[in-house]
Amino acid sequence: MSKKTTAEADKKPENTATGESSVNAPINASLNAEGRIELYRKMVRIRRFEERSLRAYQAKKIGGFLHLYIGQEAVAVGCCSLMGPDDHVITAYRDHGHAIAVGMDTKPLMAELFGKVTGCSKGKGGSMHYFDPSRNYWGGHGIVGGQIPLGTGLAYAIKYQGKKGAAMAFMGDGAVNQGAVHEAFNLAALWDLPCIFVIENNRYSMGTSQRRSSAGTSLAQRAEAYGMAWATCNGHDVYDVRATMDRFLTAARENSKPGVVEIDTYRYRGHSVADPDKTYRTRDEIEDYQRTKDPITLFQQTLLKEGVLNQELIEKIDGEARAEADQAADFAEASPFPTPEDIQKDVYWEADNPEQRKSEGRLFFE
Amino acid sequence: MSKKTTAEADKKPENTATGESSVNAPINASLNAEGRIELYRKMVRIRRFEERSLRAYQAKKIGGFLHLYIGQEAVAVGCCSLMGPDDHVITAYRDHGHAIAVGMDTKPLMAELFGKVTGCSKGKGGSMHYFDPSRNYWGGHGIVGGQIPLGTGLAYAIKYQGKKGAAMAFMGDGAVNQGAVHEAFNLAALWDLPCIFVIENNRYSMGTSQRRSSAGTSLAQRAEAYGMAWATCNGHDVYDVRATMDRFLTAARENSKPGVVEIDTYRYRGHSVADPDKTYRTRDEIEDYQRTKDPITLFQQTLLKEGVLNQELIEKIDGEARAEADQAADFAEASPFPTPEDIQKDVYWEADNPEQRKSEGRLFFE
Amino acid sequence: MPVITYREAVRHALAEELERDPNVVVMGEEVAQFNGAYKVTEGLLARFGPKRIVDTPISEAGFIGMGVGASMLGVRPVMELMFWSFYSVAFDQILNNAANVRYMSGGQINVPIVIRGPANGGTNVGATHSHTPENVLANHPGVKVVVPATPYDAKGLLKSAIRDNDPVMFLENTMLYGDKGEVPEEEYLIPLGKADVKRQGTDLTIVSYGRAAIHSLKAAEELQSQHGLSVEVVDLRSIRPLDIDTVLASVRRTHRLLIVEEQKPFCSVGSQIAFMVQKEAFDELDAPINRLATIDAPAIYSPPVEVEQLPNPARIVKAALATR
Amino acid sequence: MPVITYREAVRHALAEELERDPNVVVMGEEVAQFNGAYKVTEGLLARFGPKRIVDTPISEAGFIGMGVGASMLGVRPVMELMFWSFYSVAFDQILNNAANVRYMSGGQINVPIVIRGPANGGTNVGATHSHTPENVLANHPGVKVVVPATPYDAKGLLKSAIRDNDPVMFLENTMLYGDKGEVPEEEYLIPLGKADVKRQGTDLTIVSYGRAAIHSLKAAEELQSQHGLSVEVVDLRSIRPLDIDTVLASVRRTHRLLIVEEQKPFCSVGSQIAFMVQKEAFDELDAPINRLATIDAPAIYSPPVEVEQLPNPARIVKAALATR
Ligand SMILES: Cc1ncc(C[n+]2csc(CCOP(=O)(O)OP(=O)(O)O)c2C)c(N)n1
Ligand SMILES: Cc1ncc(C[n+]2csc(CCOP(=O)(O)OP(=O)(O)O)c2C)c(N)n1
Ligand SMILES: [Mg+2]
Ligand SMILES: [Mg+2]
Repeated sequence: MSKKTTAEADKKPENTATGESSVNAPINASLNAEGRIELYRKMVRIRRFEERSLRAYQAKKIGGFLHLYIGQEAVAVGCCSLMGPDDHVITAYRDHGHAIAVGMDTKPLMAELFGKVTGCSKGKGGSMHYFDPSRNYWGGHGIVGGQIPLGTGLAYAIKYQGKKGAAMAFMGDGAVNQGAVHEAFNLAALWDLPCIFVIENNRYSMGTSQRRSSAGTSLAQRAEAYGMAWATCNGHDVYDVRATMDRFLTAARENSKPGVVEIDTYRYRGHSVADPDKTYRTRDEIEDYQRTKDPITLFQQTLLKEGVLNQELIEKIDGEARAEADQAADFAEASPFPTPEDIQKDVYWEADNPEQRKSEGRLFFE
Repeated sequence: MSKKTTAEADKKPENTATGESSVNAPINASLNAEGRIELYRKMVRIRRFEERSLRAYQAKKIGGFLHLYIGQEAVAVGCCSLMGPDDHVITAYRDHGHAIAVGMDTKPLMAELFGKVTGCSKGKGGSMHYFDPSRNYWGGHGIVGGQIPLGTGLAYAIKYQGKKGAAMAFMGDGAVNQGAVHEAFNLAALWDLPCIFVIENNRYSMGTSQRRSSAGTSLAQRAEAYGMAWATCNGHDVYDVRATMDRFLTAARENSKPGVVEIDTYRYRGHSVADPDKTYRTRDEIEDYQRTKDPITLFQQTLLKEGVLNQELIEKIDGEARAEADQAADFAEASPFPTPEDIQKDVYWEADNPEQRKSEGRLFFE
Repeated sequence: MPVITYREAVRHALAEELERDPNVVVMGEEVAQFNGAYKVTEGLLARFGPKRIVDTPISEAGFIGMGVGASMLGVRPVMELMFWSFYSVAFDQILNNAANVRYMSGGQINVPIVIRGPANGGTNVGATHSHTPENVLANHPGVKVVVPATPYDAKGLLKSAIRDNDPVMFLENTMLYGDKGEVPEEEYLIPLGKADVKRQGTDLTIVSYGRAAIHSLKAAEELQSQHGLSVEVVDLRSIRPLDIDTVLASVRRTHRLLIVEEQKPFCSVGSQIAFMVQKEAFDELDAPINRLATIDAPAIYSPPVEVEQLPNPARIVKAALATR
Repeated sequence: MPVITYREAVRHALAEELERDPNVVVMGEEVAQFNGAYKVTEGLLARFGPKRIVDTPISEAGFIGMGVGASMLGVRPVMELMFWSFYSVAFDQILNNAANVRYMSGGQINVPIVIRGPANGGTNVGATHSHTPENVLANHPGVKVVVPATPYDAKGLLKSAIRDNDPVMFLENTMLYGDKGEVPEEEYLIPLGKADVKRQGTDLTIVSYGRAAIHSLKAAEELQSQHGLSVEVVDLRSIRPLDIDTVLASVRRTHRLLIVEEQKPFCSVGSQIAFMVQKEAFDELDAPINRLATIDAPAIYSPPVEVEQLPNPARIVKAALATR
């Protein structure tokens, strides 16, 4: 619950606030029991989905990379729980959590991992490239930092169209050193675009700690160079994520103000399933996080204390989440693969809509 | 002489110091008369060279772009006057001033503009792409911001080879919004590379004022995000440029510390000779700068006051500079163009050194 | 019919589409207040205001990526690259994001963006400013690539490009901006992917596009008058989609093919055309397909030598005569 | 002769050159402490220390540009791109700076840098991670481009690349890292620009490189055993410089040519080879030159379908039989 806030006048990093106050932030105080349980349930569903996907990966049902979000659930769930109809989300390749958090069904998500035509990207994107524009979820992007200008463009469109919305553009701690990120920071600040750049600081970019990749002491503080507001918050505490993000979302929606929020979090698994996870951190460090900072355990304790949860409900939610994950895997397993004929679909709008095609000539080549 | 200094502890922009002290900075105080006159002479030589090149351009002797440095002379001369044997320079396309400042002969410089084989790049680079590695001058680069990683690499090599030197990487105020610049900032700060990033803030990138292109209030202050030292200085005052840069060069050479120095300056001419210069600033503004802040006039007055210059010497220096520029133009005019056969030279080291070639097969295609 | 410049033709296309569709936004460095580095957008700010005509900082990756993102939500950005050469810093946004997002989303997202600007040599600006990336762009499925040679084509193709729901890369030419041609008053569209036989002939087909097509037409005149050679000139106009049928039909008439292009030769558009023609009309060819490209080296600055590095009428005549 | 993997072959080349020349530095994301994303650089940090083996932040434009700058002063950086796909964010530094600096300086500056990493599909990582940019790179005069297919070639070519005074783009393949082959104990170099006839045959020439060459060898076996077709397989190994003479010599023997490549077809390396062969050996060809490339779309994720999108032995057999 370390928290560093910022106002126009106060831009030095601080580690002072305890964050206990986030429980009482209006955005949290106003939540009814079902709302609180829903936050908890989403986190559990994400975790069970990912654990199931890991087993499927180990069973060779899934190809390519699998970047698990386990440990970071409170970030996506906290942020996306605040979304209104004109709020939009974009993220990097570690994108399963956000997909579930915005409300995507887990069946097409699992099917996508299996490379099936019933997947959320028809088996074309894979784990790194989930999409659901109908839920304002614009991916799932593989090039580190490459999604950040796109997110800025979502904000540009929101403003251009006169909507009261905001774009949340998620990235990792390693991504802040990509040039495109800085260009986007400058654009958003220069033009007051309603974009919130969310840095999910899980302390490592693959095997590289923040200290070895990023000069300076704070990542969010880079916002100052552009005169943007910034804050850090505790990503193990879904209330704190919500309290902090709510302030920024409000500033974005109401006054079209951009901001940078750095959320401290941690991933328990290797960078991807392929990461042997032996060279850059200790087992102790991981276990310490799991023991003392697990976002699901912590929130479970909070809700137990609040009297919102009880043991029975906890088990029910967990059982349902496990069953849902299994059903997703069954669905994925039972679904067909795309065919080679599908390879050249979804490339050009015009090729997919031949009756509306206006151009002529060959679009594809051998 | 507005000056904003920085130390590790003090990173807020300040507009306090008057800079009068720069006269007395040891690096200036220790200059003898000839040293001072040499600074003056270099500035005059740059200006006359460029005025002459402008006439040649108008006479259609020069193709492409011609980005004149007139008004900014104190920056290149001040910075480059501090160079020791292991200091290196790289800059953008507005590169004539730096070339003369590092000591390049004006004949090959003018010949390069004329596209002649006697040019400093054999007529291959043109105005934007001057080079002279023998004088530690690594160009002359056309892509805005693209030279900055290269400059960081010069610093990397200096450090790798254990030399006590520094790289100065020059850029304009518009260039700071290029991603590659930020990536280079982070690398230099992270690894303590002896690189000084010099922002020549002439207030406009083409027709765009700093306010319209760069969020935040200070360009140099962007260094803070990376924990780098920074300062601004008065680019109309060659002493101030030297005093400020000397501190940074010393920190770079002695402690391998990078830094960002923003130098306030102004260009009198359009962005390039092709710029009609009518949409973004007033004649008044230009004339005001010429009247009150011309770096040559100001330094002339200083040296007159110091008793180092007198009217006769001023005229002599000016006459010599004009004659030199004319001779350079004559030399350029008299020199031959490259031939079409030269087009494919200087592409590959191996093709130019066939007796040492180790690879086989075709290197060029039709 | 009114005679206007290529520059005006592009400007008129922009203005008409800005007028027609409120989602169209023109964006780029110096396009608004400065009236465009090459004055293509002159007057648009005054007419359409700062919401529609937007100056950007020098951040091509940032603002092009931003345009791609905005286009996903239905804005239709027409982005100016001051030179196409500067795509070098925006490559990822163009060729990973604009080109791939539709595919990776299984067809859920459209990216109706146009990226336009000049892509050519001949202005003595050296190796960093003289790229002709149509081959590199068109190599990437997901984008369309258009290279107009005349005012008429520029206007009709740009209007189609702006209405297109796929990302279109529109490559103009600073050396052509001042060229004049007839352009009708009334609205017209030219479909992408339709080649134009700009000159008919029987002895040799020259396939070309962009300024090289203009040079080819000049060369064809000389080949006719000086050498009695009847040359057909096919202007591709669009690289992807590609109207290979018009090329093949011409080759079936002339049985000889010379490709003329302002590209570096290795893996150029011409090499692709050559592959396709020999594959699909092998027996029609009476001679090897010949190609005239830019001399293979970075762009030289020296003005008189750059002329020789590029295709020009004299070089084309020589190459045509050598296409035995 | 010892049998080692492609991965080890690359590593040995790096280690030997690090040992030989103190100016050689290995740099990239996760190359040091993590031992390399694909373990190519495993053990190098322990052996050579952090001055020679350097982990970088995720800033490809920054660190590759830095390497180019350092190389101008005589450092010899060997930069790892974790995937060649990430050249998309470093394009300007590679193809404006590394490729052009020598030229624009009139030959005063050398850029002895190597940029290496895997460039391939087949690992189900989708459109953003599956680029094969050898055509785009080789289109730019000033750089050299090498694509080794075997452990032996990878080692000998990488050692040559590191000693080369021009910038060399070295494209490996994650699907080959585990492949084994004989590699001599004693030092050897393979010159860039020398193709290798990996299989002799009389009926058809397959020109290929990289993993597609390995597939072509498999296909050739099947074509021999199942169809009685004697196929010669020429592995280019180097795209620029290009050993077109070996290709032409083979075509002069077989009179039929199939090009197999893991590229998107439009303006691929294969199109360039096709152009050159038809130009220089027109009368030797008994059939049109055929080409088998990756099916023209962004890389699909779906594992079993990606196999079909890429060249594979079955597709090659079919294409060979169709090269009538
Ligand atoms: C431009 C680019 N460079 C490198 C990579 C390879 N890569 C994928 S994820 C990653 C680490 C990113 O770390 P971070 O931003 O902290 O996100 P996290 O994985 O921790 O969520 C790297 C280096 C990439 N995908 N894109
Ligand atoms: C990547 C890139 N984008 C755009 C340009 C075109 N351009 C050349 S100079 C310039 C303005 C640069 O301004 P600044 O950095 O302030 O330098 P100054 O010209 O004032 O010296 C622009 C936009 C370019 N050369 N490179
Ligand atoms: Mg991370
Ligand atoms: Mg400027």
